[in-house]
Amino acid sequence: MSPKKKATRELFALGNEAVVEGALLAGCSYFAGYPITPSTEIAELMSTRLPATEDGVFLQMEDEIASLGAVIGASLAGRKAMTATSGPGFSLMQEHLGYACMTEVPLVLVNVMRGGPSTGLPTSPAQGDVQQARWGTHGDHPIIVLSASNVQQCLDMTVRAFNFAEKYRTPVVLLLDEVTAHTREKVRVPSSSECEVLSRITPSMPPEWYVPYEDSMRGVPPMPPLGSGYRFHVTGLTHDENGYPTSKTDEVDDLVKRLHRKIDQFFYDIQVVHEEQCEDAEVAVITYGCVARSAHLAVQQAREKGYKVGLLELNTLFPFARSAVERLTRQCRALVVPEMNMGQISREVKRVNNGRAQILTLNRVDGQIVTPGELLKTVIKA
Amino acid sequence: MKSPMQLNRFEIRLSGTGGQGVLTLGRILGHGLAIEHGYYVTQTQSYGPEARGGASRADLVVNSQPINYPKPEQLDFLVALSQEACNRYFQRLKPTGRLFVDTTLVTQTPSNQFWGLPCTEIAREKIGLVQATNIVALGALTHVLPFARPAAMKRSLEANLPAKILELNLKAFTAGYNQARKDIPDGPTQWTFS
Amino acid sequence: MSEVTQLIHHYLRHSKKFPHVFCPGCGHGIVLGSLIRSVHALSLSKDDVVLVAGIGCSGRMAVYVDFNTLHTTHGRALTFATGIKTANPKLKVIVVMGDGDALSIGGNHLIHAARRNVGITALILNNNIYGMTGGQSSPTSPDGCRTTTAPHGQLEAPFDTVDLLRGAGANFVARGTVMHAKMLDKLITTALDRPGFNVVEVLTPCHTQYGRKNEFKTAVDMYRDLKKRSISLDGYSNLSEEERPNRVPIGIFEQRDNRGLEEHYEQMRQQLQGGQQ
Amino acid sequence: MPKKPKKGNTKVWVYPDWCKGCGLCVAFCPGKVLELNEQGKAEVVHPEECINCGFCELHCPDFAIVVTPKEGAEQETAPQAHEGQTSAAPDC
Repeated sequence: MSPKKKATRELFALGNEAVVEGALLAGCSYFAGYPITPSTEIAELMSTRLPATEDGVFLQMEDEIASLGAVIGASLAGRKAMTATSGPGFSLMQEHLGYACMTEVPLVLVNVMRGGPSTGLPTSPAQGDVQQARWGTHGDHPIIVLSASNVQQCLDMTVRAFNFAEKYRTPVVLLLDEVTAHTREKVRVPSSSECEVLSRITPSMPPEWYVPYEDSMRGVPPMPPLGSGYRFHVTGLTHDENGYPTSKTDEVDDLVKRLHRKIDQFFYDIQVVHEEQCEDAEVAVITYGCVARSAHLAVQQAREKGYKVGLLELNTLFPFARSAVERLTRQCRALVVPEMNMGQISREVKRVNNGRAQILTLNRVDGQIVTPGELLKTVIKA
Repeated sequence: MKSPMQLNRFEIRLSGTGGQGVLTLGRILGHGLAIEHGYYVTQTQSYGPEARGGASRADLVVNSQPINYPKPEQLDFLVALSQEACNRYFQRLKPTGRLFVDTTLVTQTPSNQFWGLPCTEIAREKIGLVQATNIVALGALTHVLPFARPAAMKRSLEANLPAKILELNLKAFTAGYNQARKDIPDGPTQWTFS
Repeated sequence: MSEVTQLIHHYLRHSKKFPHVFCPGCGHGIVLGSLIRSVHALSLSKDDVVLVAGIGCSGRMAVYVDFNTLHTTHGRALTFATGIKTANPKLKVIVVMGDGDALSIGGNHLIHAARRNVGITALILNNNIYGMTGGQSSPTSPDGCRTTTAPHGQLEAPFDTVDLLRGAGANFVARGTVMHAKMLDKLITTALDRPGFNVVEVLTPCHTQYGRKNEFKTAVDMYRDLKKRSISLDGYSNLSEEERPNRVPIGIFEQRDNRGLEEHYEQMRQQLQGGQQ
Repeated sequence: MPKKPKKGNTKVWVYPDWCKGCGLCVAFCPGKVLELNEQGKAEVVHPEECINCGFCELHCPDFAIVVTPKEGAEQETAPQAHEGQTSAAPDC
């Protein structure tokens, strides 16, 4: 069942709509979700598009917990599956996000961040869920968290999110914000031939030789779809390589460490960062999401005024870009971290910085995007 | 045919009350400028309960270069289809910015420097459908914006509207465009671009 | 009878430790046997059966049987099952839940799975208590019974699982007990062989947690009590109002033939694609 | 009325390793074929009384009981002494 070859198209689309285009391009054929502002357009567009495809399924579930449960079920049945939500729904999904980490089920979860805590500001942007995406579900687990700052990136990063999910058998969280999700821009939808799409590796051995959670160099076991003759047990309990619950210390240790290793050892593959004018920078702005757009303008304006300012845009938030940031901490006098929270990525920057450079934060939590003007002032001060 | 113009952050706010089709207008104008003209465009809008009932707005930033900050900072062009919207957003206009109003509904303009067209009336009288006000306005905007081409905007209408209401809307577009050409003949030349 | 146990052995995972983890006299083993016999009676392939379990004693059932098995989160088994069934309608998806699982934490999922009529067979193993966590009250603990969180007696009324599910729109609603294994076989076999959402509530005593706190000396006493209380639907309808309290009707309460969600969905897809041609 | 069940045509086996000694088979066997032994496990003490009703095998929660026909014996299954049918009152 090869995807139909389609020519490159240009759309004038919302960030949320670009997510759908990206997902379909990446081979997503299953969406289960629950309406919540400001992510709802993703579900709405999926409900139009998926039933019109060869095998696409859209379900509106009774809540966000059920949505992610259905997505996990569908992924186990062999589908590339996703859901989309916003803050309150993301909180509800943490239970199953942990289950997906533990059972190594590939899926993509888009969280369009809005003001919080609690129901907060439903129609305003924020970046308050960054650390929740990393640590929201209980237990010690690795996870991949991506972000996007414009509509084209919404498409590109959704494709990447699926690719990482499939390649590493892990849930991937794509963090957007209300501004990025609700900005309409020109977006180029590449043809399927010019877009790399990865799929999970299925077992090549006979079923009786298949060890569902066997370790390997990559640390990512092959994954058969349910019903294909490879019968095995899936559990959220710590399990042995056969998938059966265990509390034996060595088996538990092996499992938890492999889960970390399979992400850690591919750190450089997972890193997506963009540097701009960093070669001679004395001050660098480290940014992500919609704030990155303001930052691009502020850096441009600072350069015009003669300040040596660079920019590091993070598209991968976790695993955190420690290598790129560390280099800047050695090179720059100061790092500026503007965010729409009280300091969630600056916390990571400070950890990597280890006291070398001066770290300046610029935090807005009033539901408004950090403006280029206020950021420029901070950059000039640094 | 107008030749493509170089633009540096041209900021447009389309405003009115809920139900006037301001968001649709924003989408069609944005699509036209982005896809059919090839500009960089970001279009944002008000969401939530605010977008029903009361004031409604859609913002566009148009640029020949990639756009960083997606929201308008200082408006080059304010389109107000209601008195309330005109009052609320007029202060955001640049000193060199232009105001366009629907004179059927906006009777008190804060400045005597404005362009006006009775869009609602045209929609009601000539098209027979008050819901076509937004497309009448689109026709007028296509005339007064020196970088907008009518053929491209018509293609945008085709791309964004269902077939069964397309013909009516093309008629509304043409009505708005022709009336603007008649009433505001020097509109396109009055701009000062930064 | 001779082949019954051999048959069951054919479906068990022999890499797992037996006897299984359930307490002596726990009815969950009887349900497992009944489920296996039903799958066999319908000649379903092990590869095509997906058994999804929740959390609690019933959740441990999945690990023992050689199907595609999932041990999911508390109360959410139906959500995973919904995903599996709608992603691959060819699979025979069976969900095993406890009463706390299905009716308390998973109550929302249960009524919506019934409303949605998704093609799943759900077994609700009702032992009136939270067994695994140590005997706390469940939504089916009878009024007045003792539990570790109702030491002075349960004050709340229990759910009637059957009424709840009939109201929610399930295609097939039945109640059986582990004291009546043959009837249970029949109920589960019927449920497995029907379209849409089919539920069998199974009354299964928990002596370890419920019985000991409520003056049942042995597991056998609980089975005797279950036998005494159970009555066929016809028998129940013939009872007078005064005779009814403390009697539990068992049998088939609802039988509709509505198509499952996944079939509806496929029909919509065909219509959409037909319209495009 | 069901005809009188034949006795003595079957063998009853208990796997002691799997028996947890719950006593269900002992309590409900219509022929009193089984008893709990000193180790607390079910043991066949009166095999000749077995009427092949199958209750013990179907209701053993641990799959520890097998009832097989004796070689050459007439294969017959007696009506379940304790089995409720949908149509009949199960508390008979």
